[in-house]
Amino acid sequence: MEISDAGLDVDPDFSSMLDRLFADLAPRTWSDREPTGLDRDAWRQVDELGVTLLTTPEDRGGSGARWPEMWTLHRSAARHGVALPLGEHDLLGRWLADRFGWTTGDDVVSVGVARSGRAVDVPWGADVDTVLLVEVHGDGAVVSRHASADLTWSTDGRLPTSRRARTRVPGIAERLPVAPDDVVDLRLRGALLRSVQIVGALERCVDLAVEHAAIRVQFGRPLLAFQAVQGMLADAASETALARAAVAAAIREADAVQDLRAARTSVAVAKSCSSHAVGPVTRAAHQVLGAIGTTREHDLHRFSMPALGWRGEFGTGADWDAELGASVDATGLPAVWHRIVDGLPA
Amino acid sequence: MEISDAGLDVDPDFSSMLDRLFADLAPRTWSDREPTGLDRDAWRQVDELGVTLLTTPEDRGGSGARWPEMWTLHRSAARHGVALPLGEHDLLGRWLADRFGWTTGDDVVSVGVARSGRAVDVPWGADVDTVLLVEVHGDGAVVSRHASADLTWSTDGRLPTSRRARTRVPGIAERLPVAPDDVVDLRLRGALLRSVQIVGALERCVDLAVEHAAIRVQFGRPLLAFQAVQGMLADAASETALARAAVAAAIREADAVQDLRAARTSVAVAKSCSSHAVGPVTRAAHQVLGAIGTTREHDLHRFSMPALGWRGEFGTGADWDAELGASVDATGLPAVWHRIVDGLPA
Amino acid sequence: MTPSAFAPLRAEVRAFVEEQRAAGAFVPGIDSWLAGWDEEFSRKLGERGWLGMTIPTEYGGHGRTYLERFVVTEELLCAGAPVAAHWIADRQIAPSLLRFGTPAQREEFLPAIARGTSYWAIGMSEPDSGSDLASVRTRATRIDGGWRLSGTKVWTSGAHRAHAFFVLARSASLDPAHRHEGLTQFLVRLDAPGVQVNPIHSFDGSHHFNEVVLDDVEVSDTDVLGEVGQGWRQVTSELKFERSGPERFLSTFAGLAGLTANGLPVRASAAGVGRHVARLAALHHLSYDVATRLQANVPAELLAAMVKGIGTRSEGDIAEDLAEWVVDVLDPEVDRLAADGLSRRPGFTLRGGTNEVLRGIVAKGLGA
Amino acid sequence: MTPSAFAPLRAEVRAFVEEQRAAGAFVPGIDSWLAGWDEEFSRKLGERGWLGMTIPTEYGGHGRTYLERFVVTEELLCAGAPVAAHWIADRQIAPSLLRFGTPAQREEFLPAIARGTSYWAIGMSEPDSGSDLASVRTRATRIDGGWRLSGTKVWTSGAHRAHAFFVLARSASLDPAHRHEGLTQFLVRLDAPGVQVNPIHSFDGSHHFNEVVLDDVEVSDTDVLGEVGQGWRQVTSELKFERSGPERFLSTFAGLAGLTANGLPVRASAAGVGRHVARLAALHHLSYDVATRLQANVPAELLAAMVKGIGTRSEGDIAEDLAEWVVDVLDPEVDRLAADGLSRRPGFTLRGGTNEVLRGIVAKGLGA
Repeated sequence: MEISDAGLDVDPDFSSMLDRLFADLAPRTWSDREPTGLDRDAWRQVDELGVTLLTTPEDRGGSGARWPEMWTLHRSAARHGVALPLGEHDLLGRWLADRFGWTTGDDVVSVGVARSGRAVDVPWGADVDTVLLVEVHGDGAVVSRHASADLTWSTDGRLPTSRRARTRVPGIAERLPVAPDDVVDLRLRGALLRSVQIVGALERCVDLAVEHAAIRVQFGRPLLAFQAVQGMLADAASETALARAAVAAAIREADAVQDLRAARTSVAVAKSCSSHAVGPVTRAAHQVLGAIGTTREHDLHRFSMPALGWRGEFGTGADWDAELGASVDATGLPAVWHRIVDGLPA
Repeated sequence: MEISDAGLDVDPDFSSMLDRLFADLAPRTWSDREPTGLDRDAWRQVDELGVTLLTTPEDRGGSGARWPEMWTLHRSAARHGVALPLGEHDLLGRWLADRFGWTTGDDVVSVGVARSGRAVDVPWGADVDTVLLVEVHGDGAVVSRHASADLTWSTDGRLPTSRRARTRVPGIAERLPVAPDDVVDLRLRGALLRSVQIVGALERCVDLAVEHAAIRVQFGRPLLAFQAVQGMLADAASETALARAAVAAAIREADAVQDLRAARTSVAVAKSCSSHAVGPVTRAAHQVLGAIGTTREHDLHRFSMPALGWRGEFGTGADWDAELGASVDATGLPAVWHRIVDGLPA
Repeated sequence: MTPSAFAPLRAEVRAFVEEQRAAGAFVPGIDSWLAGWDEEFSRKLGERGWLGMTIPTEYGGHGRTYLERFVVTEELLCAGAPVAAHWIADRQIAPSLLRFGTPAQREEFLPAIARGTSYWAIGMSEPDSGSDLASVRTRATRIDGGWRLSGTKVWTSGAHRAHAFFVLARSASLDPAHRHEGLTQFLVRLDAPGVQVNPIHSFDGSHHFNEVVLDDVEVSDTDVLGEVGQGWRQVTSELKFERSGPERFLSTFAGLAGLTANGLPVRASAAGVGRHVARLAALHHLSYDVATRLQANVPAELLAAMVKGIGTRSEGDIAEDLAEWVVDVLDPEVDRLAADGLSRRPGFTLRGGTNEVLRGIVAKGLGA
Repeated sequence: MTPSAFAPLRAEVRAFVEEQRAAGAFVPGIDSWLAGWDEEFSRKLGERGWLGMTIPTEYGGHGRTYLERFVVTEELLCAGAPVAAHWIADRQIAPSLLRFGTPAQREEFLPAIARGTSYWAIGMSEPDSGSDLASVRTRATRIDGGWRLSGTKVWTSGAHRAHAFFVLARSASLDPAHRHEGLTQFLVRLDAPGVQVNPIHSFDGSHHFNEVVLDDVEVSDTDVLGEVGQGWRQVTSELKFERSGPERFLSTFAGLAGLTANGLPVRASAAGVGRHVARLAALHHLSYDVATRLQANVPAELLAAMVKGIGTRSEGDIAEDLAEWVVDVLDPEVDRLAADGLSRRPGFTLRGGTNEVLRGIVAKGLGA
C-alpha cells in the first residue's frame, strides 16, 4: 500500500539498512528465551551499528540522531517484532541517567515510574542491567538507581510477549529529586516511543492479515474476495494510516521544537490515536487470520500483543483524550485546534 | 423474523387490533400538520378504544391495564410511527395529576421536568391542553399546573418529527411539593416508556431496511446479496433484539412488583440498552436505504428521528450506565447481577 | 416459568461455588469453560446433579429443563469456575446422543456424562477448512462390520485429555454440486489404535487445542452416530445448542467481578462499567429467551446466532476495557484475569462459527 | 513545505471569518459546504483570492498550491461558514476543466468560478443507480453539430440554484461486458430548454437535492467535456479531488465548537471531547498528506478513500455525541447545531461514494 513518512525527511539508506537487519534479527530475539531474557548477542549486533543509543548526544557516547531517525528505528523494530529494550535504553534510561550525570557504562538501562509507595511495572526490568525507579509524589518526584539483579521481580499476570516485570522500590535506596519538567518529559518521551512502536506493530498486523487473506481460500474463493473480509481489512488499514499520520505529525513537531513539552498537544494526539487504533486493528487482524493466528507458531501475536501492551503505557488513549478535553475546557476548541493545524509549538 | 414477547402474556387480539388501527391511523398524524399540531380526530379515535388512558386506574376513568399491555400499546404505536402523546398523557400526565387529585377532564396532558429556574423541554408541550411542570431543586421538587395556551413556547433547534417545545415556568405559578418517590417514579415511568417506544421504532427501521435490501438491485444483485449489507442488517437486527429482550424483562419485572422503584435496576438496563441501540440501528438502516432514506417522502425518518430523540429523554444510555456502575461500586458486581438474573425486585 | 422461580436453584449453586472457592478448590478464571479443566470439580458437580440435567433419568440424568441447565451453567460461568472437562460432553454430546444415538450408545455414555466422568471433544474443523465445514476431507471407508477413518482434525479442544470425540467424515465420494451430502458422524475413542493427538499451543503458552490425526482408525458400525450420510444435518442441528448459551457472553465476567471487587478502580468510569453490566444483562435475557424456545421446541436459530454474534463481541469488549482499567491496580490476580482476557479474546469471535458466518445466518433469517 | 509555513495564511482567513461572523454576515452551521448557500459570501471569498486558488492566473485564478487551498477551505469549514454556493465549482469543476476542458471552456467558466459568481452541480447519480454509477441510462444522441440528451439525474445538490452542471451520459449503446465504455461528460446549462429541476426535500425540510430531468436537451459539440467515450475515466479521476478534503471530517466541527464555547457542558466528559479532537487532528494530518500528494502528482487514491471512509464516520460520531451532550444545555443555537447534525448525519457516509464502496476500494488497494 501507499505508505508514507508523511513529509518526514529520513535517509532511505538508514531505513532500509534497519529493515534488513531487523528482518534477520527479530526471530532470534523471540527464540526459546521466553518468558524472560535479553538476547545479548542480538543486542551487541545492534549496538555495533550505533543505534542502541541513537538519540543520545554524541558527547554522551550516542549517535546524536533526531526524532525522525527515532521514528524510523522504532517503527522498523516494532514492524519486525524485535524484542529488545532499544527505546527503554536510549530514550528513557540513558536520557534520565544523563540528567543526573550517572554513567552506566555498557549496562542496558530501563526506567519504571511508580506512584509513591506502590509496586512498579518496569519494561524489561528483570532483563536489563540497571534500573532507574522514579517515584511520583503529590508534589514532586524522586529517582533511585539499582542493579536489576538487586531487585526482586515478579512476572505474574503479564501479557504474552511482554517483558514487563514488577518490583518495589527498596526502602533504603538513595533518592534524588527529579525536576518537574523532567517528569513531564519522561512521560512524553515514553508516550511518543510507544506511539511509534504501535504504528510499526499495527502496520505488520495489517500486512499479515492482507497476506493471509490473499492466499487463503475458503468456499472456493480467496478470503480477500469476501466483502466482510474486505471491510475488516479496510478499517484496519485506515485506522493504522490515521495513527501513522498522527504520530508522524508529532515527530515532525518534536523535531521542530526545543523541548518535547512544547509539542505536548501533538504527542497527546499521537498517543490517543495510536492507542485507540490498537483494539480495532488487532481485533480485525486476528479475526481475518482465524484460529491459526491464536497459535504460538504464527507470528501475529508478536505484533498484536506488544501493541496491546504498549497502548496502556505512558497514558492510555483515554488519559490523553482527557488531557486534550481539559485543554478544550480551559482555552476553547479553536485555540487547541489552531495549535494542531498550525504545526507550531504551544 | 422470529419476534417474541419474551414470555410476556399479552392478549394477541389486543395486539392485532392495535396494529390494524395504527397502520391506518399513523400517516394521518403526520400529514401536513408539522411542525406542530395534535391531530384531534386521530386522538378521539384512539380514545374511543379506551387506550389513551390505558394504564390509568378504572376509578380514575382509565382502562386499568398493566405493564404488558402498556408494552404492547407503545411498541405498536412507535412501530407504526403514530405521532400522538399517548404515553405522555396516560403514563406521565394523568398519573402525576392523579397524585394531586387534579381533574383534567378531557384535556390532553403532558409533563416537563426542569432543573430549578431553567427552561424546560416538554414533549408535545405546545400541542396538548394541560401541562404539568416539575421543578427539581437540590433537595426536593415542586409541580405546577398550566394551560398550555398560557405558556410561551419555542421550538427552535429541535429534531425533525419532534413535538418537543420549550418553555419557562411562570414566576407566579402555584407550586405544590412533589414527594421524592414520585419524582423517581416519574423518571422511571418516562424511561420505561421511551425504552418501549425505541424498541418499536427500531423494529420498524430494521424492517424498512430489510424490505429495501430485498427489493433494491445494485450491480445486478439485490442489496441483500452483498455481505456488507448483510452485516449491517444483522448487526441492526441483533441490537434491536437485544434491546427488546432488555425492555421486555423490565416490563415483566415491573408487572411483578408493587412500585416501579423496586424494578429500578431492570429499568436502568432497559433504557441503557435501548438508548445505546439507537445509534447503530438508525445508522445502519439509513446506510442501507441510501439517499432515498434522507428524503421527506420516505418514511424511515418517521422512526429513526423519534428514536434518536427518545434516547436522550429521561436519562441517556450513559446516565443509566452510570447508575448501574455506581451500584456495582457500592454493592459489588455479584449483588447487582443477582438482582438482574434472579428476576426479583431489589 | 418466570425467572424468579429459579432463584432457589441459583442460590444453591452460588453457595456451592462460593464454598469451593473459599476452600481453594479453584481460582476464578477467564474463559473457564475452555481453559478450566478440573475433573475433580466436574465430578463434584455430577454428584450434585448439575451435569446431564436434561438427560432423562433412565440414562442416569436428571430429567430437568433446559432452563434449569441454563441457570446452573450461568452461575458456574459467572464464578469463573473450572467447567471445561465436562463442558462439551454436557452441552453437545449428550443432546446429540439423545437425538441421534442408539440405545446402546446412550447407555454407554450418558450416565458417565451425568456423573462428570466422561469427557469429550468435537472433530469438525480440518486444516485449511476455516468456516467452510463442508470442506471435510477425512475419509470413512466401508470395511466389514464398520468403517476405517483417515484424515486430520484440528482445533480439537481438549482432545489430549478427553475420552472420545465426534468425527465428521466423508463416507461417500464428494459431489461438488451437493457438498453437504455423503457426510457421516462417528464416535471415536481417543485411545483407539491409529489416533494420534498432537498439541497446538496457543500463543499464551496454554494448551487447549490439538491436531488429531486419524490413520486408518477402525470403528465398528455401532459407533456410527445417527444415520450414514446425514452428518451435515446432524451437525447443523447440534450448533443451535452451541450458539446461544451463557458461555457466549460470560467468558470474561470473572474478570469484571475481580476488577470491581473492592469498588471501581480509578480508571474505570461508572458509566463504562455500567455499560457492560447492562449489555450482559440484556444478553442474559436474550439467551434465556432462546433456552425457553429450545425447551418448547420452537425455532431459535436466528436469535441463537444473534446471541453468539453480539455476545462474543461484548465479552471481548470487556476484556479490552479490563486491560485499560487494570493499569495501576497492581493486583496480580486481577492482572492475570485481564491478561488472560486479552490473550484469549481473538478466540471468542471465531469458535462456534465466526462472527462473519453468523451475520450471514442472521441476514438470511431476516430476508426469509 | 511544513504546515507551519501556512500559519500566516490561516491567520488571515481566520480574521476575515471572525469579522464576518461578528458582523452577522453568517451564523455557523453544520455541513455548511452543502447547506450554507450564500452567494454574497462566495463573492467576498472570490475578492480575497480564496476561490479558484489552484487555477492558473491566465484563467483568472491565483496559481497557488493545493496545500494553500487546503488551508483556506479547512479554516472556512471549521468556522461553519456558508461555502456551498461555490463549493462544487471550486472543488471539482475547476480541476476538471483544467484537466479535460477546451481553452474556450476554461476561458468561459474559470474566471467566474474564481470570482465566486459561477455555481455548479454534478449530474452523476440516476434513479435506482445507487453506488453503481456505471448504470447510467441518460442517453446522448448524436445530432448535427452536437448532441441531444435525455434522461434523469437525481441527488443533484444545488441544481435549483446553480448555473450549470456536468452530465455523465451514455453516448454509445451499452455493451454489458464493458459497462464503463461509451460514456461521455457534457456541460449543460441549467436554464437550457428541456431542463427541468424538481426539488427533492430532505426530511428535515431543507432543500439541497434535486431531480434534474433532461428532455431532449441540445448541447453543442463545444459543450462536450474531454473526449467522447472517456466519461468514466474522467469521472473516476475527478473523485480523488472529492474524497480526501477537509469537508470529509469537519462537517460537524462548528457544532463541537459551539457546544464547548463556554467550557465543557456537564454531560460531556473531557475524554469524550478529547477523543474527537484527537481523531479530527489525525484526519487533518492524513488529509493534508493527501493534498501534498495531489500537489506532487503522486498516487493518493487509497489514502483519499481512507480519509473519506473514516472521516465521514468521525464527523457523524461527533453529531451523535453532540445530541447526547446538548441535553440540558438549553441554548437554541447549540441545539440547532446538534439537531442539524443528527438530521444530516445519514448523508455523510453516503455522498461521494458510500462507505461500503470505499472499503472495497481500500481493500483492493491493499491487495494489489
